[in-house]
Amino acid sequence: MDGQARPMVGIVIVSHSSRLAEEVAALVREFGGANVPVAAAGGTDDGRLGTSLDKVITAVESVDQGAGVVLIPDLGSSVLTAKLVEEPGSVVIADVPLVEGAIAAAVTVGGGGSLPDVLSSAEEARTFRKL
Amino acid sequence: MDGQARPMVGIVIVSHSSRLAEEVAALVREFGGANVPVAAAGGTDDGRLGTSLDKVITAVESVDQGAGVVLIPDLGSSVLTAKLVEEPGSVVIADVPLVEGAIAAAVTVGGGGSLPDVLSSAEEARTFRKL
Amino acid sequence: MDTSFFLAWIKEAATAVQAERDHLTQLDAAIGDADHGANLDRGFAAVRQVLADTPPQTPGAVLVQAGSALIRKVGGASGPLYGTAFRQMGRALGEAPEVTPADLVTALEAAQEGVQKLGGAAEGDKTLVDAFAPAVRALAQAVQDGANLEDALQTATAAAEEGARATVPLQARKGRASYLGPRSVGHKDPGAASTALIFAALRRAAGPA
Amino acid sequence: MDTSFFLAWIKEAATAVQAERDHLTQLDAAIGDADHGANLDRGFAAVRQVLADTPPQTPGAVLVQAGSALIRKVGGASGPLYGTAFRQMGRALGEAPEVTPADLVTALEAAQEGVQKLGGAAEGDKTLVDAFAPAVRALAQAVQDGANLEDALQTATAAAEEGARATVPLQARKGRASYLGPRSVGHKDPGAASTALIFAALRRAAGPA
Ligand SMILES: Nc1ncnc2c1ncn2[C@@H]1O[C@H](COP(=O)(O)OP(=O)(O)O)[C@@H](O)[C@H]1O
Ligand SMILES: Nc1ncnc2c1ncn2[C@@H]1O[C@H](COP(=O)(O)OP(=O)(O)O)[C@@H](O)[C@H]1O
Ligand SMILES: [Mg+2]
Ligand SMILES: [Mg+2]
Ligand SMILES: [Mg+2]
Ligand SMILES: [Mg+2]
Repeated sequence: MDGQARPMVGIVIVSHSSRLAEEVAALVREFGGANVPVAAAGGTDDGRLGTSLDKVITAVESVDQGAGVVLIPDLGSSVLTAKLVEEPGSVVIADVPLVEGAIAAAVTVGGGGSLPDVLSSAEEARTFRKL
Repeated sequence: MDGQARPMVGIVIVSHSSRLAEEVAALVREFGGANVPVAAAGGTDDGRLGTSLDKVITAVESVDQGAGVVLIPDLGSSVLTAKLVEEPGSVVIADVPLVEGAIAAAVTVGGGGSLPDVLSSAEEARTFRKL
Repeated sequence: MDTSFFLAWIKEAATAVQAERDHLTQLDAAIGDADHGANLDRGFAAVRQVLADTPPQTPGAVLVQAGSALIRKVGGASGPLYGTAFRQMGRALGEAPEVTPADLVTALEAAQEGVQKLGGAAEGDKTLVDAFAPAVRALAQAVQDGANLEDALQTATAAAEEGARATVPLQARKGRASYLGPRSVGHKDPGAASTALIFAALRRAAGPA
Repeated sequence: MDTSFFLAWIKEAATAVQAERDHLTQLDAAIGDADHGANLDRGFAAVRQVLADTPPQTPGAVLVQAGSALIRKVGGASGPLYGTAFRQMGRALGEAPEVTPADLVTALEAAQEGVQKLGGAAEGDKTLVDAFAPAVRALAQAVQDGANLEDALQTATAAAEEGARATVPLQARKGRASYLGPRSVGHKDPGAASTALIFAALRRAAGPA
């Protein structure tokens, strides 16, 4: 600790539904802590179900502290739009279950994990059993 | 077709967050069609994050058409409360990713699938790749 | 032990949970979602309300009613778990108006089994089972050794407290804290702490130390 | 083909999409979310707005600007896909003020490659690729065989339409419709249908039949 906060990996939740994105982002804050940089990019610019490239870009910028950003999309246009903003090594899609992957990513970000750490813990959410 | 609608499998989304449950239920309607019996059981009776046994029971009753009900919980108390209302062969938990499992279940219910069909398609959501 | 003994236990437990509410919530803030104290306090308040509204006539009925209220009103994972514990105890006691120490052991063993079946946790998973299981074991041993009720319950309480302390270095494998992985190490499990309170309340219900 | 040819294409495409809006939406209602017509209509309206606001000076610029507007304004999966198609075409044409039929083929091949790289769909997956790919192949062949532009584009359009029709018996393996599994069989893919409209618009931009 040198008084300077270490940059954290950012999380962007991309959903075709604005409210779903918001709720999952809230969950990320719940599990990762209030400091975890997370943003929701849900719905179109004009409030319909779908995806907005501009919302995704704005969300990425808002959570990018220099340690990389993980994009967690739900499906369809969320995935394709996320692919358009991918930058290998710094802005990366996690192909994981939306809610469970976001929780796992949140915890790892909150624990100071690197971008590869965050991606691999999100991947593990795929095999986590609830029962 | 004999004019009598065939009973459909019900879907109950159990989340510790009331809004998350509602949003996922909306997604179920989107993918399964307006006829798919789905109910959200999210949050506690008094509106906090958590689970309400009564909400889950009410939700199950509201979607039970006689063809069985699948419970899709998010985590923790949602899972434990869902277990309390399980009835082997008729009210069954799907241990699947919340959003992706619910979508897969919805589609299978909408297609007239049986309870085992719905459970196995929800399970398959675990391995579905988005990229 | 008669119906009023079990009513006294519930009252002691409710009082202890209320007094330790903030402490339990702090423990849960470290590795959970900071609601365990509030959850249990709300749950035990509901239990007392139910028991006042429809006074039960047997020890078993006290425990079944208490368990049902906990399941309905806690809202967190500890609700179904403690609720199942009390209900299983109550069921094990049946209609009997009087409970022997051996009956109590049997009932607590049934409770533990119910909790583990529902939650899937084994000892060492950093859950309330880590306090519950050693307490039940210590009680069974003390009763078998012919200790009087107060002493047997004192031993059980000490075992629960020791079990709760021993969760500190563990990594959680069940419940919300398990999502934290290695970050759950170094903190006492809130559910194990509340289990120790509930055994201490049972000890007090048996009379002054 | 010059800048005004490509502006005419966009205008024809926008008009066709607007006219077929409800039909495209109906197709999407059967195996998707009933928004494809509205999505593309909104997208092409935005394209026309952008082209009017900042008139491009080259064919490549027309297509890059159109693609960017589609990506931003469509909102559905077809936005990034068609947007990428137009942008890749535009990039392939570079700064050239005049485009030969062979250049057009090269640009459309680049577009197809971009769409397939982004969406991961192969022919037979019941997507717009099932209309796009045969159209590009037919155009390439016709141009190579020395057909005039009108005839070559007529051939490409026929291939796109045939490709779209041929999606009916297919099961979707990409996009929203793929979630329906076998239930996606028996319906024409909406994206394949809109691709056929866009090739028909290209044909019309080359002059009357
Ligand atoms: N599967 C489980 N098995 C046993 N105990 C569990 C389990 N899940 C959670 N617990 C216990 O519940 C406690 C948390 O209770 P509480 O905070 O009230 O619920 P929540 O975690 O839903 O907020 C944990 O400290 C742990 O002791
Ligand atoms: N991965 C993909 N690759 C190629 N085409 C796709 C893909 N996903 C979707 N499409 C096309 O997009 C069309 C649907 O577009 P649209 O309805 O506008 O988007 P959405 O499905 O997001 O609502 C489909 O009919 C299909 O042709
Ligand atoms: Mg808690
Ligand atoms: Mg809680
Ligand atoms: Mg659509
Ligand atoms: Mg859509």
